[in-house]
Amino acid sequence: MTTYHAKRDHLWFLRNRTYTVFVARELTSVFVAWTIVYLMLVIDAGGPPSFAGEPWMIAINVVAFAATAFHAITFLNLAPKATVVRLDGWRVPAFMIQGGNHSAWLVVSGIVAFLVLKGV
Amino acid sequence: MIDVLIVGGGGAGLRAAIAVAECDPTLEVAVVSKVYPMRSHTVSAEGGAAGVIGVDDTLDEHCYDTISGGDWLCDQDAVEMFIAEAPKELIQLEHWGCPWSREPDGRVAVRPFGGMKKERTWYAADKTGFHLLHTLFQTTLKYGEIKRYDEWYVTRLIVDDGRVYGAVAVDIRTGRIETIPARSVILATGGCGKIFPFTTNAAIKTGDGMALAYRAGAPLKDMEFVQYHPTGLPFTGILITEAARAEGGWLINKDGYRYLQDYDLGTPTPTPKLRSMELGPRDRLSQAFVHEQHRGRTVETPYGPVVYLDLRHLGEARIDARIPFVRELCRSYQNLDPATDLIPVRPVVHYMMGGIHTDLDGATPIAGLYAAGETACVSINGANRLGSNSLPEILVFGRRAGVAAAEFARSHRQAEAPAVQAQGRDEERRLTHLRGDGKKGERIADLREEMQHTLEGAAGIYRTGDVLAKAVDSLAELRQRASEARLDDSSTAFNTELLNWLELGCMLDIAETVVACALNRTESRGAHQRTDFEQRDDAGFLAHSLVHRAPDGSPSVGLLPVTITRWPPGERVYGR
Amino acid sequence: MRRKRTAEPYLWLLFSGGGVAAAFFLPVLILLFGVLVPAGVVGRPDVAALTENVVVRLAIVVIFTLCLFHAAHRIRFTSEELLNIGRIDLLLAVVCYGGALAGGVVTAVLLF
Amino acid sequence: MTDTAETIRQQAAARTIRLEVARYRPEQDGEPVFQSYDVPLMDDWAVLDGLNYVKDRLDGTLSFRWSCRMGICGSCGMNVNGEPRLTCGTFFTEYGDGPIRIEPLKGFPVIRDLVVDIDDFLVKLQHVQPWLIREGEELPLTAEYAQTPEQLEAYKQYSMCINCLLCYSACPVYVLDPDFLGPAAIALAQRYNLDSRDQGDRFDLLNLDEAVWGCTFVGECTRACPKHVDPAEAIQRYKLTAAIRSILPWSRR
Repeated sequence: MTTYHAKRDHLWFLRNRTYTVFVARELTSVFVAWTIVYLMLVIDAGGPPSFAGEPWMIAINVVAFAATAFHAITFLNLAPKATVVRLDGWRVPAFMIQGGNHSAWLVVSGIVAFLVLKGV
Repeated sequence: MIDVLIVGGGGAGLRAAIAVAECDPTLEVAVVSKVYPMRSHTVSAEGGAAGVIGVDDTLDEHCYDTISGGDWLCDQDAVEMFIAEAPKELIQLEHWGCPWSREPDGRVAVRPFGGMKKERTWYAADKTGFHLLHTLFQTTLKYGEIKRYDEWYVTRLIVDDGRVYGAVAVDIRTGRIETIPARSVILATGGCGKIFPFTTNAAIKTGDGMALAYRAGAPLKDMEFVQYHPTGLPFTGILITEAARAEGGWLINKDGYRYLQDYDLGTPTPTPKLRSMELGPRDRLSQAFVHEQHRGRTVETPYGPVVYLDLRHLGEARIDARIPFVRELCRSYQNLDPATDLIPVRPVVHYMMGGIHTDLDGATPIAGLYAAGETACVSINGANRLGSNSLPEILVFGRRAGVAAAEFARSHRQAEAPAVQAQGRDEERRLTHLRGDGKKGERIADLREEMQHTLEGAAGIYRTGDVLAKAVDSLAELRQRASEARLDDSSTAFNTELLNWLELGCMLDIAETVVACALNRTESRGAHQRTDFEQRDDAGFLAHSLVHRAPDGSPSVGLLPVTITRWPPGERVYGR
Repeated sequence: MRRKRTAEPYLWLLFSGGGVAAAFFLPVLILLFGVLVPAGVVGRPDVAALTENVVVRLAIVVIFTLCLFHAAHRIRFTSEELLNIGRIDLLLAVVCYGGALAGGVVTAVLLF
Repeated sequence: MTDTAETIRQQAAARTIRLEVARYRPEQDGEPVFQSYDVPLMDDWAVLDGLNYVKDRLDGTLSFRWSCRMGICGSCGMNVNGEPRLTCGTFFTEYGDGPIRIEPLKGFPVIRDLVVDIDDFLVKLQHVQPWLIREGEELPLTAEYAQTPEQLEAYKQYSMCINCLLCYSACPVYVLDPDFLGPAAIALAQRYNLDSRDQGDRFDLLNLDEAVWGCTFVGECTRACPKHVDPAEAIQRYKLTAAIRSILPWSRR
């Protein structure tokens, strides 16, 4: 039987919005890695390194902030997929689990910010 | 050499395949189906499957409901056997994983159904057929010995000296024509609703198995009994399950009046009452619709007159819990929500009570040839099938046919008959010649549509002698024109045009038998209503119609007495 | 389909843990140390004082390592999907997870 | 198709919509080409009705699969304007004046026109052992296994799969790597894993690089699923199960 096999579509991730969001979500990992590297430099220098105040450096870190925040939102939204919570047979809807995750994120961020800034 | 060749991969075919595999794992069993098995039309069954399990229910009551529902045309020995085996088969399905709906304590739940005196219809929400078919199909995957020919189309049975020796089939994907020698053959190809223009039946239901058997010399039985389901969506013909009425839905006419009370079906009650009003049998409900139409109390739409099915009072929660598919279908295909809107419905061709004449084991008069399911007529459905009897039917008779065919294959081990290869070559020549033969006659679709309208006009809910007689001539003429039909596609790969043409040929043969049997039966019984013979005539017609194919290709109708055991013919009483 | 032992479940757990750690900690940390402090919006915190406690230092090593595993996992799969380089999966895996592990070690060295 | 001939004749002349249909005839085409057909733009027509109009009145050589036209047989999945859809439930009204581009499902070899080869899925389905596995003696055929509505609810969603394969077509992982077990097969494995009556163990079948671990959680399978099966969820849930099983080998399911 002769069949036709479609050629590989190199731009598949541009074909619909879900794919594009997916790739954007995965590429946040580059900024996660960058953020860790940058924070290592912060530890090494005992604070933001000397070049941190350069405008281009701040620009990169603004992007890194946006990317890690996007990571946080998407990652915490996906959590209810792997964990189905049932209370007395009733399945806790995804939005409640997601809401809980996002609240926890805000609380943790607040605590971290407080600890970091309390001596300033 | 295949031991048991099963034609058709729906509920009956798959049940038969498992039965063969369980009987004797050394037997070669194969399922040939023109679609992947899980596409078969069993998948569309919605409401449920009847089987006696309630403590207040008895086999005899189910028998009585079935026999009176069938207007005493059922063979009562078959009905008794069927009803005794049905619960076992439904439990067997449960053991194979069918997700039956449940009571809070974990037992299988049952619901009421049309024409049934007790609640005995097992259901998996309102996708019972879907779950049943997928459970069966997935269970067959456990049996490595079940060989499948997916998307192969059987065009001819090989029969020599009163015995079947296999079949010839086309591999639709490649166009390859192959002779499949077999010791026994089970036909399980379903019904032929597509001979009518407006039907709940899927496109694939073109009566192929009935035509194969009929052409091979086996008689068809009770072909005039065509069931109209009272509630189909206009335009698409999509079925709105009887479960919608069993859960409490009302049928109302254009004045909002529950019109069934005018047709000796009882008096309206707010909650459903068994064997009454909306839970009357399908033939009587469909006939009541025609009378409403004549009285001008139906609503005109571009797709014909309709009445309404009212589910609004059930509320969203109950609809979602018990009949979610009804809501899904209405929203997707009719752009309305049954929780807030009336559903327009009209009677729609749904089921063939008739089919290939078989005994209780599915055996046809041709040795080694068996049939089961809608394509067969045992007969347990008589002149009108009760809703939720067809799913247990495919299971009970699928299994029985499988066991019998396996036994036949084991006891007939001689070598292949010389006729096999010769007949196979004949068929191969015929089909090869057909493919894109360049004929420029009429389009297949036009011929098909003309056949469908002829059938609707002559063999609809009400029939009359003159129109039927004219239809005999029209169909004979159509058969001639169809042989000259236009075939443009000369491709061997997935040539659906050739397939459609072969299916049209099957449908025309079957259509002729329907009309011939309807013309011959000069009485009114169940789904067969003659305006020129309005009474049931037990003296003349307490008998099955048996139709053979005459040498010139025309149908020749005879009668065969009905088997009566314990329930003498009586009056059909509903709602009183 | 081959049946064989796979390291994926362990890697996935590290990836998931890292995803949670990154989600909870990184946005606020990069905002503070990468943007607000260098831009002078808030004062300069004393990082040495903050990491004085050994528990904090251990937590940082764990969080950083997990975050790097998370990034390594996604970079491995995404580069395979975008660049069609699935056939060098093993090499990619070694580079990505090896990098993550190295990062964890460097963090520990810096802190202890 | 139903009794619509008269209605069509009345309205057909009025408005039409263009269908751009991928044609592939292995005997003559090296690769698919598009062919355009103008069909009546009827308000209540689905894309499948348009294709049937082509088949019945314009061009008998067009091949496609369809059967129940009520969204349950799973035959008529195609790519409609780039999205995998059941054509029986995808209506013209969604596309304004058109044109509508109809292609075979992505990710599968094309046999002819809009017909794709799905045998690969059937092999994968069998691989996950989609049947009820019991240990020990069977109950006699007089009693059912008890299962409460809550226990039914735990797997029901995954039992709704109609094998239409829109999810495979939507899955970039499957399209790029046909070895991936794929969304529907894993969802159906979970359908049995989560069934209180099942005593099987599909860990060795699912805990594979090409099975659940192949999924990178794009999530498009769930969006494409016409029956709300949510295969992405099924896969993520099994990832968690498999991960816990791997670190705590004595835990079950």
